[in-house]
Order: sequence, then C-alpha cells, then structure tokens
Amino acid sequence: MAEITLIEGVTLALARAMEEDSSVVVLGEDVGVNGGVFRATAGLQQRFGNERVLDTPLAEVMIAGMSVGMAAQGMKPVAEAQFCGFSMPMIDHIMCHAGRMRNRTRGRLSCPMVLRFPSGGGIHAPEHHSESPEALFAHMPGIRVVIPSSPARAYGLLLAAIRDPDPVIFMEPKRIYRWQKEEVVDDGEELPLDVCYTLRDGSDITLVSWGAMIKETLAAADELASRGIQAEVIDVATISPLDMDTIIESVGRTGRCVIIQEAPKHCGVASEIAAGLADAGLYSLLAPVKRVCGYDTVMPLYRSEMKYMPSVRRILDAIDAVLEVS
Amino acid sequence: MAEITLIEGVTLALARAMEEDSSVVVLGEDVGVNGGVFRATAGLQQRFGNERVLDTPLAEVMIAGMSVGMAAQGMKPVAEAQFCGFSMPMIDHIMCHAGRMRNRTRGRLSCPMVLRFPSGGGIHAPEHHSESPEALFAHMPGIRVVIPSSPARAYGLLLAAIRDPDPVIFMEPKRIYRWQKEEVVDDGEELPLDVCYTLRDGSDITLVSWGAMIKETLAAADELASRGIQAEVIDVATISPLDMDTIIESVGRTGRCVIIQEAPKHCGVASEIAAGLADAGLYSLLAPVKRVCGYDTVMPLYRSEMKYMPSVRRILDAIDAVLEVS
Amino acid sequence: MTDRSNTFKVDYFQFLGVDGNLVQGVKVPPLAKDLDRLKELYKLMVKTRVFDKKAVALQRTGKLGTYASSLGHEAAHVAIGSAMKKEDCFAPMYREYGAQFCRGVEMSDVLLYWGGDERGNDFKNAPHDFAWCVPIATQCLHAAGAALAFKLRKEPRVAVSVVGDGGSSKGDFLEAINAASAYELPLVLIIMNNQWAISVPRSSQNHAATLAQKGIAGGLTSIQVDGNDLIACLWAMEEAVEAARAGKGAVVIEMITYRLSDHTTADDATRYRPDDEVKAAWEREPLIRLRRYLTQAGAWDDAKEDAWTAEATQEVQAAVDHYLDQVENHPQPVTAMFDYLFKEPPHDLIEQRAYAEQYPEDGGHH
Amino acid sequence: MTDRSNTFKVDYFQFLGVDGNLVQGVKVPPLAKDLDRLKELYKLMVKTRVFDKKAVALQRTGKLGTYASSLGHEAAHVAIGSAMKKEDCFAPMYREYGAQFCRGVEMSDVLLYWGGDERGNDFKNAPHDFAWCVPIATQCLHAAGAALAFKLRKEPRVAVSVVGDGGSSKGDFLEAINAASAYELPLVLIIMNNQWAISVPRSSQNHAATLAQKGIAGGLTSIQVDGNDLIACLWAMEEAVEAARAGKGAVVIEMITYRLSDHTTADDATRYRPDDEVKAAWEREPLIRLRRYLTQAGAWDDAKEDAWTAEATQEVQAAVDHYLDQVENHPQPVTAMFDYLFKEPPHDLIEQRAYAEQYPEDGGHH
Ligand SMILES: Cc1ncc(C[n+]2csc(CCOP(=O)(O)OP(=O)(O)O)c2C)c(N)n1
Ligand SMILES: Cc1ncc(C[n+]2csc(CCOP(=O)(O)OP(=O)(O)O)c2C)c(N)n1
Ligand SMILES: [Mg+2]
Ligand SMILES: [Mg+2]
Repeated sequence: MAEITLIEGVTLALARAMEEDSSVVVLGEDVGVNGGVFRATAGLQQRFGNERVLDTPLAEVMIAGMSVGMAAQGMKPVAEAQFCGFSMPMIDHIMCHAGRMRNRTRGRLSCPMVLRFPSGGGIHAPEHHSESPEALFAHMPGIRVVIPSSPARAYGLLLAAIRDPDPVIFMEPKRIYRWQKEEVVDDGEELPLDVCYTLRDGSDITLVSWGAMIKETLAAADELASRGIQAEVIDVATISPLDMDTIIESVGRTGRCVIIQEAPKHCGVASEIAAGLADAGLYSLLAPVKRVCGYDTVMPLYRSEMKYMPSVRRILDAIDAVLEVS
Repeated sequence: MAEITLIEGVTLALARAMEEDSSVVVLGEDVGVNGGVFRATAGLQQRFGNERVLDTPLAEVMIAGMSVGMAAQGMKPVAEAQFCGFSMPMIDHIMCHAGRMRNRTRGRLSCPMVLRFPSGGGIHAPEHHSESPEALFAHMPGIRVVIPSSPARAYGLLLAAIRDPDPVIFMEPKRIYRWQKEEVVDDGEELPLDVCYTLRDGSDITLVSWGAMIKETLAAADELASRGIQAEVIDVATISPLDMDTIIESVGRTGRCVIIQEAPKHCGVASEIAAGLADAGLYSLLAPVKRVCGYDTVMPLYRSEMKYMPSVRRILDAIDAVLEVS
Repeated sequence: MTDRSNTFKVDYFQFLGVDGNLVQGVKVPPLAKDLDRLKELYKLMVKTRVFDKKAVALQRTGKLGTYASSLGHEAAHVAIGSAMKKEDCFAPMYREYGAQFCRGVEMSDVLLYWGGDERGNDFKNAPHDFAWCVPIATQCLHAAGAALAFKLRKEPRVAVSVVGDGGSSKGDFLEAINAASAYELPLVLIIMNNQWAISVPRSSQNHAATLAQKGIAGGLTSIQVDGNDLIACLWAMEEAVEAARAGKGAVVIEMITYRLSDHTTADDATRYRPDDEVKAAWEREPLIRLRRYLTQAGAWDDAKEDAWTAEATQEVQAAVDHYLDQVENHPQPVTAMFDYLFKEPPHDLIEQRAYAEQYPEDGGHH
Repeated sequence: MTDRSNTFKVDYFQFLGVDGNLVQGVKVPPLAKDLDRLKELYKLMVKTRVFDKKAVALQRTGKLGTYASSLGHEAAHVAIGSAMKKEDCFAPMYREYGAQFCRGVEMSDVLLYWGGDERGNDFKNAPHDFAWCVPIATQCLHAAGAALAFKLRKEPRVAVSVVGDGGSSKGDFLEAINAASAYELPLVLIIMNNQWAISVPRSSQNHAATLAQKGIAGGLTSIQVDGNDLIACLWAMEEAVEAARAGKGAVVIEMITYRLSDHTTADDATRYRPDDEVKAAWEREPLIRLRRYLTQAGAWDDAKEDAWTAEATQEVQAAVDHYLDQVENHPQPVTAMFDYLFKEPPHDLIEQRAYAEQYPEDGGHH
C-alpha cells in the first residue's frame, strides 16, 4: 500500500471510477497525452483510450456545455478547467443548466457531471491561476461544491462526486497537491458529500477552514497547543451542502470560532458559516466570530501572493483576539 | 415636477448622463428603436442617435468584453443585460477584466463601465428572467454592486454609477419598476455609492433588505407598527461596498435583526450581513440573527414563484421568533 | 488587399414556389411526389397554427404567461421534426412546436411550460429530448454533447438543434460548430433565420451575405433553404440527418423564414417593424403554398381543410382543458420545488422543504 | 448532400523562401526592397531572441516565474508591431514581445510581469495598449471594443489583437469576428497558428482546412501567411491595418508558424511532441532566412551579427539588472494591492489596507 499525494489521490479516484463505470469520460484541455498540466490525469488516456479521455478544443463554454449535454444523455463526464480562473466562462452552463436540468424536467433528465479544477494560490503561477471561487458556485442551487484537503479525502470525495447523480464542482487546492503523503487504499470506498471532517479535537476554540488553508490552520493549532490551548480544527470539505451541525456542535462546546478562508472575505463561504453561528449558534458564542480571509482585492501576481493569503500569524492574532474575550 | 416610477428614474439618469458626458454610450440587445424590453432606454436612441445608443448582436460575452475594451479606451459604456439570467455569460469579463483592469495596470488603464440589468422575480416572466445574482458579483473584487429600491434612488445611484471611474453592476428590481411613483428632480445630483438608506426609524428591531423585497419588508414593518412594535428598516442599496456601520449602529440600538433577501440563502448577501453582526455586532445581539430568503432551490417557473420568495407572513414569523427572545 | 475568401457559394434551395407550383428548372427531390406524407405534414402545420392562435388567446385572457408564437415557422419546424428518427435527440430553442409535436411532445406540455409549470418539460413521449432553452444558443452545445455521447457509444443517433438569426451571433453556437468539426459529430445545426431577434433585424447581427457561412469556420457543409418551403426544408433536413448519421459530419442549414408574430406576447412588434414588410412576408408564408400544391395535386380541398381545422380545434381545446385542469385543480405543491433539485436532497434542503410546507399558499399573488 | 460552401479559397502568402531567396513567380511587395527597414526589424528579431533566451535562463535559476517563450514567432511578432502606428492599440495575448517592443513596451516590463510584479503592466511608452491577457481570446473582444471606441469617436486608429490556434476555438474570438462584421470595425485579428495549444495539436482544434476561414463567418477578408516570413507578415499586416483604417472593415490573418519552445517554462513539450517535428520546424524558422536574404543583399554580415548580438546582450542585461533591482531593492509594499483596485477605495478596503500594513512581510515564502 503506497503513500500518495493529494493529486495522486485524484488520479487514483479517476482511474477507479473509469474502471467501474464505462460511462465515465474525462475531458478537458491537455488531459490526454499530456496527462493534465498538473499530471492529474496522467496515464489515463494510455489506459482507457482516447474515447474515454478526450482532449478538447480550447473553449471552456464548450467544455461545460457539452458536458451538460453528455450528462443529460447518460454519460458521466468529468470535465477539467485547467485553472480556477478559467472556470468563469463555464458559470453560465453550470448555473443555468447543470444545476437546473433535473428540476427543470421534473426528474426526466439529469446532469451527473463533475467539473474539476485546481484552485487557490501559492505556487508562483501567473495571473488568473490562483483564485478561490468556491463561494460563487456555493450560491448556485442544484450544485454540490467539494474541496478536499488530504490525499484520502481527495480519493473518497472525488469517487463520491463522480458517482453522485447530480452535478458536483470539485475544487483541488493546488498548493497542497503534493504537501503530504498518506496511505490510501484503492478500495472504491467513497466519502459522504455532506459532512465536515474534524481533524483535531479541542475544547478552547473551533477553527474552521477548508482546502489549502487547512495547512496554516493546523499550524496555528499546533502553536496554540504549545501554549496549552486546545483548538478543534474542522475541515468543511463539502462547501455545499454545508454541514453546519458539526460546526455548531463544536462551537457549542468551545464557545469561540475563527474561520479561515483564502478567498476574498466579502460574501465568501466564511460569511455563510459565521451567519449560521449568528443564528443557530448565537447562544453558545462567548466571543465575536472572526474571519481571517484573503483581502477584498485582486489576488496579486505571485511575488505578493503570500501577503494576500492568511498567514499563521494573522490566524493566531485573530484567535488571540477571540480568546482574550472573557 | 413629475412623479415618476423607478424605471423612469433609470431612463432619466441615463439621459442626464448622456447629456453631460459625450463618452457615455448605451449598448445592449433591443436598447435602440425598441427602447429596451422594459422601456428603460425608451427615447434615448431618437434623442442621442444610434452612435450613442447601440443595438448589439445577440452575444452577451461580446457585450461585456467590448464594454471592457471601450471603457479602457476612454468611453463610458452603459451596457444592458436583458435579464438577470443573461448576465451569467458576462461574468468572465466582469470578474477577470473589468474588476482588474486598473489594478492590473497599476492605474494606467481603467474600466469605468456600468452593467445594468433587471433582476428578481414576481412579474410572471419565463425561466431565467427572475434570478437575483447580486451575491455573485458582490464577491468579486474591484466591482461595485448597487440595487435601488425607489425612483429617486434609481436616479441618484445610477448617475453616480455612470460617473464612477470604476465598474459598477447596477441591478434593477423589476418587480417594483412601476410600484411607486415619487417626485424626482432631474438636477444631476448623485447619491453616494457606499451608504445604506434608513427608510424607517425604529427601536425594537432592525429589518435589513434591498431591491424589491423592500416592499414586503416595509409591509411587515407597517404590520408591526399596528401592533405597537417599531421596526427600523434599512435599504442596503449598495451591496458592495457594504455599509455595515449603519447596520451595526442600528442593531446596537435595537438588539435584534432580521435580514430579508430574495436570492437563495446559501452564501448570499444576507449571510455577509449576518456575519458582520456575528463579529463587530455580537455584543449588541439580544437574539439570533434570522435571514428570510429565497430557498436554496431554483427559482420556479412563474406559477410558483411567489411561493419561493419571502412573503410578509414569512418575514413576520421570523420577526416574531426574534422578538420572542428576551 | 484583395482575397478570395469571399468567393465561396452557399447554395440556396427552394422547390415549392409561392404560387404552389414546383420551381422550374430545378431538380426536385422525390419526396415532392410523396403526397401522403406531405398531406400529413400539412395537417400538422395547420394544427400547429390553430394551437398557436389559441395559445396567444389564452395569454391575452390571462390564462397563460408570456408565450413565444411559432406563426410563420410551421414548415421549417415540421420538417425538422419529421426528418428525425425517434431515437434522435432534439435540443430546441423555445418556439419549435411543430418539430416537437412530431417528436411526441404534447400540446398540453407546451401550455404547462408557458403557463409557468415545470411539468411541461416532462416530455413523456419524447423522453430524451432537451427541454425548452431560454438562454439563447446554449442548447447548441447541449446537442453537441449529446452527439458526442452517441458517437462515443457508437449509437446511430443524431442530435439536432435550432438557433435563431440572433442566436447565431453567440459564442455557444459558434463553439458548437467548431466542436462539430473537431469531433466530427452526428449533429445538425439549424439557423432559423426569421429576420428578427426581437427588435434587432438580421442585418444588425452581422454584414455577411449569409448566416449559413458560419459553418465554413468548421469546414461544415453549409446551405440555405427557403424556410417557408416544406419540401426544401424536409429534403435538406433528411439529407443532413442521414449524412450525420452516416458519419459524414455535421451540417449547418440556414432556414430563411419570417416571424409573422410579435417576438412573444410580451412584445409589440409595431414599435420597430414596418407594416409593409410584414404584409410582404405574409405573401411567402408556408401554409398557403403547400395547400395550393396539395390542392392542385388533388390531395386536398376546402372540405378537407374545414374538417381538419375543426378536428384540430377540438384537439387543441382538449389540450387546453387538460392544461387548465392541471394548473387549477392539480397545481404543484410548494414542495415540488424541492423534490427534483437533487436525486437525494441534502439535509439543508429537507429542512427548507419542511419550513416551506408551513407556507403552502403564500404569495399566490404578484 | 453536396454543397459548394467549401469551394472558397483562403489565399496563402509567402514571399521569402526558407533559403533566403524571394519566392519565384510571385509578385513581391515593394517593402521587400526596403533593406534598411528589414534590417532594423531583423535586429529586433535577434534582440527578441536574445531576450527570450535570457528570460528562460532566469526562470531556470529561480529568478523569474513561469515564462512564455516567443521562440520561433519573432518574424510574425515584429511584423505586427511594425505595421501599427503609435496611436493604434494592441491587445496581446501573452507572448508577442517582438510586437510589444515595437510599441514601446520595455524588456524590463516583460520581466516584471512574469516576475510576479504588476508594475510590468504599466507600459509607460505604450500607454493605450492592453496588458498581457491570460484568459485566452478575451483580448479579442477588448480590441473590438477599442475599435468601436475609435470608430465612434471618428479617430483614424486601428485595434489589433492576436489569438492562438487554440484560442481561435473560443467564443470570444468568434464573437469578435461577428462584432467586427456587424460594426465594420477598424480591427485586425491575427491567428498565431504555432501548431500547438500546449499539448493539443492544431488538428484537434477542428478539421477545417484553415483557421483563417473563421473570418468568413463575418464575411471578413481572411488570409493565411507564412508566419516565419517577415516580408509576408509585414505586407499582410500593413495591408490589413490600412484597410481597417480606411474603413474597409476588419481582416483576419492566420500566421502559420511554429512554437519552437515548450509552451511555457512550466511545460515539457517532449512529453507530447515528436523530436523530428521540432527539428523540421527549425528548418523553417524566421531568423535564418531573413539573415540570408539580407546577407545576399549586402545589408548584413557575420561581423554585424556578432556586434549586434553583443549589443543586444548588453541591452538585455541592463533590463535584467533593472528588473532585479526593482523586485529585490524596491519591491511593492503590501499596500500596493489596495491602492489600484479603485480610484477611490471604499471604506472597507481602507480598513483592510490598514490591517494589512501590520503584516507587511507575512508569507514571503510559499
Ligand atoms: C443569452 C440570452 N440573451 C438574451 C435573451 C433574451 N432574448 C430572448 S429571445 C431574444 C431574441 C432571439 O432572437 P433569435 O435568436 O433571432 O430567435 P427568434 O426569437 O427570432 O426565434 C432575446 C434577445 C435570451 N433569452 N438569452
Ligand atoms: C480561457 C483559458 N483557458 C485555458 C488557459 C490555459 N492555457 C494557457 S495557454 C493555453 C494554450 C494556448 O494555445 P494557443 O491558443 O494555441 O496559444 P499559444 O500558447 O500556442 O501561443 C492554455 C490552454 C487559459 N490561459 N485561458
Ligand atoms: Mg430571429
Ligand atoms: Mg498555439
């Protein structure tokens, strides 16, 4: 049993899904011979042939629109947008068709497609390669949004996403594609698409995050532990539907919550979580809910990108402010 | 001085802006001879000619992309998407270019464009004509988002939006296009793009809304008044940037807040407001912050659309729940 | 710079003249002699028009929402539907009722849809066809995706989609042409050039001589036909569908017709369209010439016309009755908006559904 | 069905052979005799290549981020820039340095941009040109918008944009063609067909004979040129730019060249591209044939080549020094990301800026 990276978890799940279901087709720019610009689809075309792994013309609207059409006619397309920034032209088909097909036809047609793309910053990439647009997709009815933060969750969640009978946006935190290795058994076991993962138990404060920011969040929790403060760390993982129950239960015990998000703050997913706490979690709150987020400005070119994203220090300062309140 | 409707306020502002600045150009589908499908641009082509009011080919990506190009070269395009649903293909150019032009070039080029469109439901319109996508645009850096809810605010805010040196999304709540008439002086006075409007003072609870839901929100406030409860009603109007200070100040006095939004709840603007209260407003809160929103499902076809949108009864029930808490 | 890129020729096909005679000097396809078939299609054209008139009337009396009329497009629409096999797949825009009736879509489906009820999209007898598509031209890519699915699964099926003269300006349509070329798709793309996109005339979409030549971008076979000539439309469609089915690649057909109605019932075309243009267009409309042809051939007469119109009117009325019964006596419950979003609704939706059940009647009024 | 839509001819222009001789039997444009000009452009091509090599080296040593090389495109790029007037407007994709150098963009700008510093887009000497554009093909619509602005303001200016063979599949480009036709825009659209879109070959974009024929969709003049032939590229560009300026409408030029480098420094083309194809492409590359032509004409020699290469190398080094000095000694402060978003930053951004100032150095590492 090999230790693999997050991106290898993606590849493993793709191969497994293609193996078990011949209607699964992978498509996108450079996914074929090249195996994807990050190697997420490496080896798949060789193994499954070029009728299962299709290089597309360079046209994102087309990729999304044809995936909708294929999905409605019984295929299970797993489409790739090469980078987060290039998912924007796809929004029309995702929002207006993928998320509506089943509802629109009262269940007659459906849209079991997955749209995968690498997202987030921190790898010195060019403009439009480093955004975290999960909040946009999370606001769209009929769409599931998933972001794994470990190799095992990449494997289990992607398998579930592909098998799911409805459309799923699967965002891959590229900064941690190769951060950690772990043993992943290729047993075809999927993970549920509607629960949070508690990565660390604690009673003093709840830290909520997802994607690559899990890295800084865990580092902050380590630092707190060395100071004798026990932070509970929750990986949201399924952005939509959001498992607020787990978060509210945790904050019910800790009374304090800091949410860490790489995307801009305004109208982000962190705001949804904080809003959930302001409603159903209000009586547990001993201190203001703080959000440590990317700034409400454009993700800078790479030389400044780490200044944009929440650092461990920024997270710790917010935690300290929340802990100070008695 | 005539009493005019909200949509006439739009037309008046367009005419005024075109009059005072020859670089202002109106473009979109059917905005010319037809004067727009809602008559928002009625008479403008006759008055200013077809080089100032341009009917476009049917291509939303083109409308957005060319507007970006024109704006970067010194024009002030006021583009129309015919309905909210058709702004989706424009997101790529709005998010990736309009909101970034100035920042990307360190101020060398800019993008003083306005994208207007009628939004929201309630007029028996077909599919894709009734969405409220403000949260999507509000999450995008570098973009202002404005929604007027009265004739005077339509006039003053649109004038400000057109004169603003940066891109503005101007969403027009079509359900109340012709709801109320009021006197609007065509004096060229603009309204600020970053403040909330308190429509009604009250000390018992703060109701926050925007766009067409202001109608139901005010009706709920009337009903409360008849019960001796004084609700403060805030029209957010400028969704981004959001004037949280006014809201926090109000909730500081009332201790209670209900937010009313037509859009789906998940990751909507109401969540941002509630999140702001969970942070900077926490100590004033005497009761959970409730959001009364559209459901997290697709806006139904017209026969069910009013069942989807918050009703006065749903708003009152939420208010009652919040008031019950002592 | 002079170049020869504009030396190409987009062929234009017309077989049936306005006077109901076959055009002289043109090789007419055999189907022009298949009077039984033409008669059946004529009857469907008549029924479509009867239906259309009724639908507009329902809207005017507040019993239907905004409705997009198909007046003047009947030959083109019926030809599209008739040329397709049951197992093919149709991705319509929003006014091709004639085509859809051939495919098994029911008149009451059309009424339910425009009557604001999602059940109209549950085509029981056309289970694979796409629903009506309001975001212009997006349906062309759905059809391309369907065609790719058929090709990958090696099924001898063809996808057919329609876009308007306006919609032919949109990237979705143009990318579909490119995709059809790249994957050699079993796809037929029809540009229904009815001269207007709401108030915008064909000439404002671009200044090219034809819209069909957009197909040249992908090296596709690209032709124009008289969209008011059933024989030409049917011939072109059958050739195109069979070429696509035989793996010979996608075809673009520009059908030249005229929108005799307002854009929809929410529109008032007199604001932007000269009366004499409309009057002239009525001279070319598709029903009368086919009726003349059939009459001259002895396959039709006034008595048949009257009998059929009466029968069609009854059929339409039955559809109307069914529609009104559905929406008035069996309206969708508030919970319907939650029950079809996902196959397995997530927990938050289940909670919202329960909440919504407390407000079953809220907001019935606008 | 047979049709004649594929009987058109896209003209192909080549004047300078691979051997450095003018092609026989073809009417060569007068500019082929303007040796002074050709020599200056040759020098710019050489400098561009020297620059390119240096940039790749900087990336390899960790001093530059991902970089998109222009190797092999020099003739096409330089021709584009040279044919434009200062007041025209260029909307590039991301690798047309040769064109941009003509326009006044500095080598240090290019380095700053790929070095992750927004100041690289502040083209002091090309103030109206658009910045590098990463979202493929979107720049074509910006150019169309610029062209419309010029037309509406009655300024005799032309907008020029470039898209790749891959990007020519995208709706943005195809809608730009349509817009150019609809508004008769002073616009030149260049398809830089370098045979590859990262790992996807030209043949996978579509199966049409040419990419230029996409222009036929809008009835635009549409030609192909040998993109490694400076004379052909320059002639076509000048003709196109002046036709556009004279109000004769937009032109589409497919320049046929080859990407001799990896797609970017983040790519490894050996994974998907046969060596012999690359080797064969080197035979057709643009510098050597122009050098032969100039040498035969007595306008160039080895000594000049060496001297100029040395000079160019120095100039490039100066740009590198300036770049490194900027990013190392005068880096942008954390506040820069707030100071250019809006002309007047809103209150929440001012607050975030103040907060960010407390973390000026955070996250310097990745
Ligand atoms: C993407 C999109 N933009 C705008 C609209 C609004 N709209 C509905 S129909 C129409 C005109 C369509 O004209 P055309 O394509 O010629 O088809 P026709 O209605 O004439 O059959 C417009 C602009 C829409 N439905 N979708
Ligand atoms: C909209 C969009 N999709 C995908 C990408 C990722 N990407 C960058 S370059 C490239 C290939 C471009 O090929 P081509 O258009 O032929 O231009 P070339 O790089 O060959 O000059 C791709 C897919 C992008 N930048 N933008
Ligand atoms: Mg039309
Ligand atoms: Mg290329």
